[in-house]
Amino acid sequence: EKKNQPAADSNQGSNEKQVHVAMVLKTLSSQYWKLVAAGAQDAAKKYNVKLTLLGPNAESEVVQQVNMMEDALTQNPDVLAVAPSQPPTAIPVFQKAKQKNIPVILVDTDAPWDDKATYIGTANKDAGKQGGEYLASLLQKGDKVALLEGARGNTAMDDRIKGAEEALAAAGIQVVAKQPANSDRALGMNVMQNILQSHPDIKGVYSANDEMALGAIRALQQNKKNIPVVGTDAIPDAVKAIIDGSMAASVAQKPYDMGYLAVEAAVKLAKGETLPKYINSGTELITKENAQAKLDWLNKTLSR
Amino acid sequence: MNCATETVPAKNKSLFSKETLYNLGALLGLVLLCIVLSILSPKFLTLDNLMNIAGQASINAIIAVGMFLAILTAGIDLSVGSILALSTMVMGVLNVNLGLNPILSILACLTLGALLGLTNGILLTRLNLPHPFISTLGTMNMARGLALVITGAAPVSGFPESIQFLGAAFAGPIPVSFILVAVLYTGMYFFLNRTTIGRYIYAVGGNPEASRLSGIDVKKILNLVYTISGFTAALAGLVLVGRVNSAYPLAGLGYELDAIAAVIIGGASFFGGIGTIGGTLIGAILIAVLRNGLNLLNVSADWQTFVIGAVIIAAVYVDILRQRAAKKKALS
Amino acid sequence: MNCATETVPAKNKSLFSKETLYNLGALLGLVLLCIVLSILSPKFLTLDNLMNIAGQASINAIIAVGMFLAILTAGIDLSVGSILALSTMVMGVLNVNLGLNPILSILACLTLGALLGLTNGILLTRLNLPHPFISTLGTMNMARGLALVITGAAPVSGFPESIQFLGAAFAGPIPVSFILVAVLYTGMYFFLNRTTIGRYIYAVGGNPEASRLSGIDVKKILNLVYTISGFTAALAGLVLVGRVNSAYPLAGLGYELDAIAAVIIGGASFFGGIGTIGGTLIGAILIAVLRNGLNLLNVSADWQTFVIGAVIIAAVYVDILRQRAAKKKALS
Amino acid sequence: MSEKGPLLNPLLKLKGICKRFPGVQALDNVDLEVHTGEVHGLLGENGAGKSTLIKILTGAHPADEGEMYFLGQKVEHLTPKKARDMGIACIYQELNLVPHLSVAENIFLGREPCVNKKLGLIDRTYMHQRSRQLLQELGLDIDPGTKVGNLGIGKQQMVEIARALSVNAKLIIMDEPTSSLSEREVEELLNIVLQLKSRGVAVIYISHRLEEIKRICDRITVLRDGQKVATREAADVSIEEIIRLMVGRDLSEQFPKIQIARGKEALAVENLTRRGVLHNISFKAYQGEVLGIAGLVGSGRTELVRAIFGADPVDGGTIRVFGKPVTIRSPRDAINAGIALLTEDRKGQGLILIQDITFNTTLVSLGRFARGGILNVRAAREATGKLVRELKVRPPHINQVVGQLSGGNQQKVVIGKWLCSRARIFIFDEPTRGIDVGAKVEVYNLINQLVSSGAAVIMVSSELPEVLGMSDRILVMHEGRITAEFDRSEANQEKIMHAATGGC
Ligand SMILES: Nc1ncnc2c1ncn2[C@@H]1O[C@H](COP(=O)(O)OP(=O)(O)OP(=O)(O)O)[C@@H](O)[C@H]1O
Ligand SMILES: Nc1ncnc2c1ncn2[C@@H]1O[C@H](COP(=O)(O)OP(=O)(O)OP(=O)(O)O)[C@@H](O)[C@H]1O
Ligand SMILES: O[C@@H]1[C@H](O)[C@H](O)CO[C@H]1O
Ligand SMILES: [Mg+2]
Ligand SMILES: [Mg+2]
Repeated sequence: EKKNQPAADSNQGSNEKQVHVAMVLKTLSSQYWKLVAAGAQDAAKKYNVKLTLLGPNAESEVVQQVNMMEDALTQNPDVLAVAPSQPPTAIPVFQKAKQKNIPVILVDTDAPWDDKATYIGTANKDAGKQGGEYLASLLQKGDKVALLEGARGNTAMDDRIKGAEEALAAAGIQVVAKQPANSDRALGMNVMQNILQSHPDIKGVYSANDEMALGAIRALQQNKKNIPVVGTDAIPDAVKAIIDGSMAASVAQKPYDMGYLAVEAAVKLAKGETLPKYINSGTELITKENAQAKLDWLNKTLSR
Repeated sequence: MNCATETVPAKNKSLFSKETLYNLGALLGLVLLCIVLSILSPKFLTLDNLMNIAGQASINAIIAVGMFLAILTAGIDLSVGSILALSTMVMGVLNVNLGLNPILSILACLTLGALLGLTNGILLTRLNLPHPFISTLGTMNMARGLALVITGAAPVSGFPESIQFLGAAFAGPIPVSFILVAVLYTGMYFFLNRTTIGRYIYAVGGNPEASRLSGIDVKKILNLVYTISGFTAALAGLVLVGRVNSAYPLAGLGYELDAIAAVIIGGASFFGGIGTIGGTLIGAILIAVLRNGLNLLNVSADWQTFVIGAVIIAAVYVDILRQRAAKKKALS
Repeated sequence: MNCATETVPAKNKSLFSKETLYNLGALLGLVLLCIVLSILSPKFLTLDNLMNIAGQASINAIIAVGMFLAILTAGIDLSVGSILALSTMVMGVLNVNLGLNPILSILACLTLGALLGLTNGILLTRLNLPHPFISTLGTMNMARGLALVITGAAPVSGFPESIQFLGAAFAGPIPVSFILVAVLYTGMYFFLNRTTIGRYIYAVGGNPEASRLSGIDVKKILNLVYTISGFTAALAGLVLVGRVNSAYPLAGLGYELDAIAAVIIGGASFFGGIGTIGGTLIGAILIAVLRNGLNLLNVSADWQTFVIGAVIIAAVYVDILRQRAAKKKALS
Repeated sequence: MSEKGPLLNPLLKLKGICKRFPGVQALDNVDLEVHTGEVHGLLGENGAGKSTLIKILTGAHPADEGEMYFLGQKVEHLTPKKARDMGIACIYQELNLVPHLSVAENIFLGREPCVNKKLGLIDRTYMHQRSRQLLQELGLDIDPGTKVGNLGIGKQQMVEIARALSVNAKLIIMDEPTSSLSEREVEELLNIVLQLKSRGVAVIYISHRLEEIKRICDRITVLRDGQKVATREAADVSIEEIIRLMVGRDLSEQFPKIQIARGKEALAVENLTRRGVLHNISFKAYQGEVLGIAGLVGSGRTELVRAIFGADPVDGGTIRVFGKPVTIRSPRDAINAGIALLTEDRKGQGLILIQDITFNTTLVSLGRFARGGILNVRAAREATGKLVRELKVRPPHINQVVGQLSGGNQQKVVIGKWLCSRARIFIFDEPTRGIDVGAKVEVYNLINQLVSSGAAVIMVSSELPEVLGMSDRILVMHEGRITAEFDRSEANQEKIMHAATGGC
């Protein structure tokens, strides 16, 4: 997991003045974001960085997030790292940061701002492609599938859906239904139940995040339908589902690495180094083969 | 006098239609909606789909029972969604993580829900907070916070059959959750209309001061009302856990609005004392039917939001028109 | 008769402390909170941070003006968040996508907001929907749906200085948005206490029937109230757009709760007729201070949710205690 | 009066007015003529249609049929505003004030004086001056800034009156204005009515107090079951005749007092104290006795009975019921001790207006109609049916919504509620407020039944004739103290008034 840490820096960090990194995420109230936080905290320990972690209680709290960035800036950190819920809304604060000469790192979700120090995260469209391709590989040309979107305006998830659509189209697979389930399990189940009414003949499902995928799987099981469901994020419950065979696969992002790399990058910036505009934290397709290993690692990382 | 006596039967009727037949208005709206949908989508009237609706309506329907009581006493309970989340999360931790026996875990879940409800009641009756809106807004946040804290936002899953039963099992084609709804509402109907406590709840809603001066312990009644509301929220939580075989800390987010909508569409008044439990059930079903129908018609999510708003207003308006008509009839 | 006169002043006093000093209660809560925070965090009392709070409070404070009027007339407006979203999205499309002149775009935004508010009023006064809760719940969904539809959920950004002014500009250290708040509240205070229409709003809230019999056009007043509420929502939208230099369809989600909380913490009553605009402002500031403080203290998000709930209750409870004390004093 | 009255054409003319409410023909083809400078009495039993007629000619309710002429002009699509602008002012039967607004604001509600009409800037100083003036004309010294909600019901009524006077109206309607006033205030009001008359203002005066009617009215019109029975010159009709017209039959005597041997002590109050309101109040009430409590508005009578009943907290004092000391902290305690309180404000404190008669009559004693908390609805309905017949509630439907009953019938329902509970000590606060003569006698007979069945009755009343007519013993209160006690034989108006004013 952490193979891509440059060992060189590790011993130096300590003897300089402590670097202060303020990190504002979309929310801290979900496992995905706890993993980002965990990565950041580990890196902070390693490089003796003062880390301020903030995030509203839901990804929909856009202005709350903006307020948190402001509140973070009042503490004059050396670097600001942000995962913007609505990318454009963050830019005015980024400008403020720039005036204060505080470099800005984007995490998990990119924003249209040229002065960013770097964006560290998944190439969401590719992630969607990856999921779509795998789903296609399990189906025949002409089969019908359904897509589950995230909450409206969640650009990261929208990109994944786009990617998946392309991959599926390329494989000659038909998308007959596309509904958002707002990353909510219960809603995912309802939506899938209803989709099954109008399209009893679907052969597969791709979901932009695992919560919805797991809900969809309940609806399928209830209808005694055993068709492949591919999700995104590989959260523990999803990985368990992959192990017990009820879920086909999940495109894992690497939230832990995002957090870790972000702090690492912050330390470099503090030293005046410059960074590439985009650092791909990479993805990993989780299937039956590698699921157990992933689960063990997740449990280890999340259990503290 | 004779002009009065002649029309007496008419009066009783018009009177009833105002009081007990309130729900008929919502019913009318529901029927209209169903007709439209069954014309637009052949899938709508299939047994299979109707059972889906039954299942999907049940969670909101169960929460709406408590919400109805709160609104009947001129109050409100914003904390239902959070209570649902916290009590199911606790059950999850007890049962899945700590291996507590399922039945005990279920009891813990329901008891916790009731206690959280009682807390709302006490904040209202002992601290005399001005309106339950404020106290339940407070507990709404507190309970949500705790639900997130206890597992650090991690969902809990892998519940035994026994716990999933209410939400996942079927009796023939009928979801057990809907049978639960039927039982719950029948019981409530009886409780509200045939028991002293039920009457007292209506009385307190209609005029708290007069109730107090008639010897009713208003505070006790209000505590009871909010305790029930917390209990039904937890009960709905059990169903949700059964449906998705997991408890998660953000469960029930925003459910209060759906429940309130069900109660109001069902003809209850925010000023207390008026409304019927039957109307609330119809309101809950109407909302579920609407969501289901729009999905069947594959209406884009954005337009769905719009249509739901429009139908909520339409459904209530139909009721107004019906009442006007009833009045006219009573007069002529 | 002098027997009677003696009692009047005494009553009078206790009365004042009950009516106009209502907000003092919230004020007390606010002061306590500030003291605690400035002890816990050195950053809190810095000019820089106080100005942050001023900016962060402004959006909710502006929305709360309309919400206060709605609640003052024993109503509510759930649609403020959606109105904010729709009117700013329309402005965005007009200005950014279609290149309409900024001033006209702003006017369009505010007019649309007012019209949407008027719609709420008309639903209430002409269709006679039972309670604004239901009509505004409907428009809340309808407006949100439209806000999503017009750009297919895409946000709009890149507004000119002139449009960003209200939300982004500063007068010295003071955010323009807060100056706007100051002006708005002063104007409202004057309007509500010194003009006939203002008093009619209180009258309609206190006793609609008596108002009607006194020749007040109750429906006109209610239409006005909801129009203002729509207008202030759109105005808050302008500030939000300025703050984040973009309009997005999910903007304002759940803002109604914050606004209602501000109004109730400020001492208004859900049953209408009681409350002061000053109290509402204090309520809005209190909420902003709380959120800001918790961020400065780096409280974990999950616990923040919990604490916010607890403080909302505490703030109101402090007021209750103060009133009790005041009453005791008035009696002895 | 008689020579000018009918000759010149009337100020107000109603022709064939009909109004129907669901199930009730409230008004059935009613004609009415009122002349300038005339005080026109409008009488009728509870539910006869008086208030409905009033509401029609102030535009509060639309009429179903009929025509209205004012100053010879046909009036159509009348609204409250229009009526007021034409010069019609009204004091409605149920208070129509905004509790959270000040006295001055209530007096001028809807027609505030402005310093700047366009901006609608209120001229507060003028408003307060004028209000103080108006109130003083009524012999009241209330600060115009006081919130109306903090005034006792009596003072609120006076504010209503001040409001009606403040419009220089051609026609002033008073629907039972004196029902919640004390003797003194009634005097003030009657004088004012006569002043108005001399100024050529017409007054429609509704009251169930016939001696008032006889004193001030020039002509009277009597309604029965929504129909006009007669219009007469007041001078030409005796009270007995008026009663016959109203009730449709003869009424034996107004105060059918019966004498019963005083039984043993039922209620003993000692040193009851409530800071600022009640001071060391001590008295006893006995079985078979009617104990009257007289006093001016604000003298603390209501506060006293509320305190006894556990409705308000007390700061000291002890209470014995049938010799046993009891601690009463809540109305429930009082009810369990066998005490019943009929509050003076029946709408606000006595009834659940949106519920039906059965619901209200059985509320206190619901336990009696239930086994293990489960209601026997049939039993409740039968008991209510019996009460409704005994009390002659009109219309006699046990599932009638109480809010739609006329004032008097509402009071009968409240009485029914307490008859249903098995109380032994009945405290009536203004028991006949707003009740017609016929019904009053019924209430008095009920009181007689109660005492002869061994119950004790305490009757707070602002109607001295009633107190004198029905009480065996009379307590007089002034500023929260009992200032005198009279036996039936020794009591009279003068003595009571003197004690009630505490000599001031
Ligand atoms: N809003 C209403 N809805 C239905 N019925 C009503 C309504 N208002 C009055 N009524 C009925 O109309 C009839 C006349 O009522 P009204 O109040 O005019 O009587 P009243 O003569 O004023 O009696 P009281 O002397 O008790 O005031 C009564 O039977 C009453 O029940
Ligand atoms: N709800 C209330 N709030 C404030 N003051 C009140 C209230 N009710 C009564 N008062 C005041 O308390 C004093 C005693 O009122 P109370 O009603 O006991 O007098 P009363 O002798 O019963 O006369 P009446 O009941 O006819 O007004 C009066 O000054 C009255 O104005
Ligand atoms: O962008 C984030 C993450 O990528 C993860 O999918 C959780 O939800 C989305 O909003
Ligand atoms: Mg009347
Ligand atoms: Mg009294």
